[in-house]
Amino acid sequence: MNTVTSKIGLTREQMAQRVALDIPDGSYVNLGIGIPELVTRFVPEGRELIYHTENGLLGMGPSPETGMGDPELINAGKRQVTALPGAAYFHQADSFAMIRGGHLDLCVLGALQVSEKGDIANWSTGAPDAIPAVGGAMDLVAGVKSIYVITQHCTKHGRPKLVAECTYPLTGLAVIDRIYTDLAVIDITPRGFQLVELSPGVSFDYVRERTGARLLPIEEDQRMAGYE
Amino acid sequence: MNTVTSKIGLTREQMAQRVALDIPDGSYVNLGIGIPELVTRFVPEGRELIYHTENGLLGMGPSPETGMGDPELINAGKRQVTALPGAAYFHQADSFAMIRGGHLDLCVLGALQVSEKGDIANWSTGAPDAIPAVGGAMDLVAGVKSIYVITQHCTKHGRPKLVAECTYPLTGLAVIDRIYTDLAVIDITPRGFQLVELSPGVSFDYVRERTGARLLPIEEDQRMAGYE
Amino acid sequence: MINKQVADAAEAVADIFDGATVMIGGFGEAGSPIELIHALIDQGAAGLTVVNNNTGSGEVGLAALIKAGRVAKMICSYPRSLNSTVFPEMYRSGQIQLELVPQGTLAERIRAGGAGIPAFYTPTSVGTPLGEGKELRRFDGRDYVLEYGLTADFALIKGLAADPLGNVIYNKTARNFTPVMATAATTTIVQVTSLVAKGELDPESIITPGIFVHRIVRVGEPAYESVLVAKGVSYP
Amino acid sequence: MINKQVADAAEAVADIFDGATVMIGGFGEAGSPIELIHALIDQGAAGLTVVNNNTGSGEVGLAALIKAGRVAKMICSYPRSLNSTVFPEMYRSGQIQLELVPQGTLAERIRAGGAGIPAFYTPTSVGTPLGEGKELRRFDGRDYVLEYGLTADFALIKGLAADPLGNVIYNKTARNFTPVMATAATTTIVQVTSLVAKGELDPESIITPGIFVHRIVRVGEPAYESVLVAKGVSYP
Repeated sequence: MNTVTSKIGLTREQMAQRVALDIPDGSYVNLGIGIPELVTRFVPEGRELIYHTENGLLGMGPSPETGMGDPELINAGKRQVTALPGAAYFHQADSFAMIRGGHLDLCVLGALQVSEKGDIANWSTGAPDAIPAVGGAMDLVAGVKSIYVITQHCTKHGRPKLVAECTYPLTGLAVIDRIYTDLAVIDITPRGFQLVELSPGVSFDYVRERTGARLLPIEEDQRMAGYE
Repeated sequence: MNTVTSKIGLTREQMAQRVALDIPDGSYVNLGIGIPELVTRFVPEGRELIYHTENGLLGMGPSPETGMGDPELINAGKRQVTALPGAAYFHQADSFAMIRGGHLDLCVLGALQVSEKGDIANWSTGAPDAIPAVGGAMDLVAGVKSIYVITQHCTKHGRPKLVAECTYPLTGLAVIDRIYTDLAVIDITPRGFQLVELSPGVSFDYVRERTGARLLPIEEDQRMAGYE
Repeated sequence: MINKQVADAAEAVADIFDGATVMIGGFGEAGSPIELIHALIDQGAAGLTVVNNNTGSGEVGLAALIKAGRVAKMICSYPRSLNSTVFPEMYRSGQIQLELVPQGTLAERIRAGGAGIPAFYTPTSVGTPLGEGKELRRFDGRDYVLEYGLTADFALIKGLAADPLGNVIYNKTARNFTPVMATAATTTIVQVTSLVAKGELDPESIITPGIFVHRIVRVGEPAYESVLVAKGVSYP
Repeated sequence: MINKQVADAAEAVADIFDGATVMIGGFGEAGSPIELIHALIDQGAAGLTVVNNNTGSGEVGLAALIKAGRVAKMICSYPRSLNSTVFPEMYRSGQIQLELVPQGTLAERIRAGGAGIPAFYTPTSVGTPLGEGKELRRFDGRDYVLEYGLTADFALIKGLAADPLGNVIYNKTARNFTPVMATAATTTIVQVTSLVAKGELDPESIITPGIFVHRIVRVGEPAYESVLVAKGVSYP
């Protein structure tokens, strides 16, 4: 990867904006830590999404103003948040009953790897010295109705994150529905990775070369819409 | 049974009073429908018991004054009750988690039959035309720490209710700790029915003749105390 | 803006289909959504499997639904009550099926259904006729039976108050089975005495978070079974 | 009259024994009963198995208990946090064991432990390293793993307010694991900011009914991990 390629494709904010476009009004949504958290900034006007944080709050709002927070009102990433009007608190077993029982519409997660079967690895690189830590990731991918991944198409070292088989320890088997990267939007289908949309200025071949498994082309040419 | 025998032994109220004597201060108690409900009237002064009703209330109080009740504040027998200061409402799954998880100290139930192994039958006579209805009885006997039975020693037809083997459909296996009848207090022990106490004016032989399995005598003579 | 209120009970139950499984909240008359049940009678769906602790009383509410011949099967713990004659008669004459489930097992099966737990073990009913034929397993020296999660197509429930998001609070022991049923149905329909604005319910005290509620109907003065029965009302 | 209040944290934790399993409420610093944990450090019990979602931060609270060498094993879902160095170092050097459990499975195992459910099936972790070696079973075409209920000898928890009966309410997301832990321990010890008279808590809004609480200690101005860590405090 050279410095030129780093300018191709969407920024983190644009990726979050692209995901936000696809979330229907009234959805109950859980956002992972990192790029997924940016999604809240780009929800189109007129849509109301309700955010769930698995540590026990439905109706999570943005970070509090400095000095106005409560150390006991935090999100799953342990950052201070707020509760919007209409919010509800509940305990951890109820929160994961909500997740496991299929009541949340959408979870947007980061990933280390996603396989063409929809397997995801996002909790451990399996490094011998790593402290294993999983949190709620395995419950979320097992329980939420739709799972979207938002991730750079390749690692910092230029290796594909979309692969034939995950080599990192799995978070869940055949659970991912769609992947949003800086380069493309890709669905998981019974036939594997299906390109849905290319980012502006990105070619099919460019994405295919950076994808670690077969990538099925879009049936007809399709332009992105909805952001600059 | 002739009319004379019906005057031997305790009344329903005295039976309830006898049970009440044995319940320690601070106990969490679930009382079945019928004679068990009378126990609340005889709790010795200075003791505080907390009553659980499995339809979702801890801290149940007595019936409301006429016209002061709420049709949605009822007990498991579907009669209107009150909630005492310090009461808490909860849903049915939480209520039975409390029961099944062994958090209640004592349940006092009526019975059709109790076996010398501590099996109880109290939900069905197995009559072909009966509408089967079990409610929470099986959960209570399976979950509450101690189960006391309060019952007439014999049926209306003079047949023993304390038996070698229950012939009616069971509510639970080996779950009963103690039986309070009009004639005696009897423990379930690994050796079977162990007489603990005779009601005033009742002889060991009198009870033994009316018990459908071996009844072990009291080690030493023992007089009842605590009620007139 | 999310607003789950619908015009009336008729609209709320319009899509309940023949053969649906319907959970109905309430323990006796406490928490019984009588107006929703009556709307379901008017609507006409039949061959229903109904989950409720009881079978209603008199000829109103659940008992009226059963009497109208709409219920193929009851899943319940205590199908007898004071003034309960409809179910016993139809059961004896073979017009309705019964799956009898201990009350705590029923509550836990519904909770499991809503929580994505397909099955669990419980000590309740071991060694009894209701445990017969069930898979037994021993943990730590004690026997347990395997029980399965229970879900429904619809839940009809009654609350004290709701906001437009579907957050609900209940009245005293009317809470009973309702919060777990709300979690276990594909479509949960609540009738409430009061509708309040978003933000008016204390987030610490909400019993059913809005995510579990799909339709809200305001029934400002709900009827009570015992009152209707005392008046000799028979629905419809 | 029932009154579960004890004099202080030292008295509340006095009988925690070597080798005990101790559930400690909290998710990060929200709901962490720091004063009870510090009393436990002072008390000296060792060889503990501790259940908490995390492993604490800095060298206060849970991290300080671990640093003092009192914890033989952690059962948790996320043993890393901001400013969490104690556990990682001791884990790498083999001084402490770890049972890593997905967060929802951990919560459900604790609930099951408190609810008399010895085991249940969950889809979480199927096909992953955390599902390896677990009993698999298929229901309705999907695979699930068998997970076991989890109980403890003691639970140390933090509430916002309690009455003398042990009814407890919580503050916002400090609720997290606490209500289920309260149900799963033989002895549940709660520290609360406020003690109120019996009858002052709304019976509709009590989160932990008193039956689950055995000892109450008032800690009027509880410390927060982040504040102590920022000050560079190291306990003891």
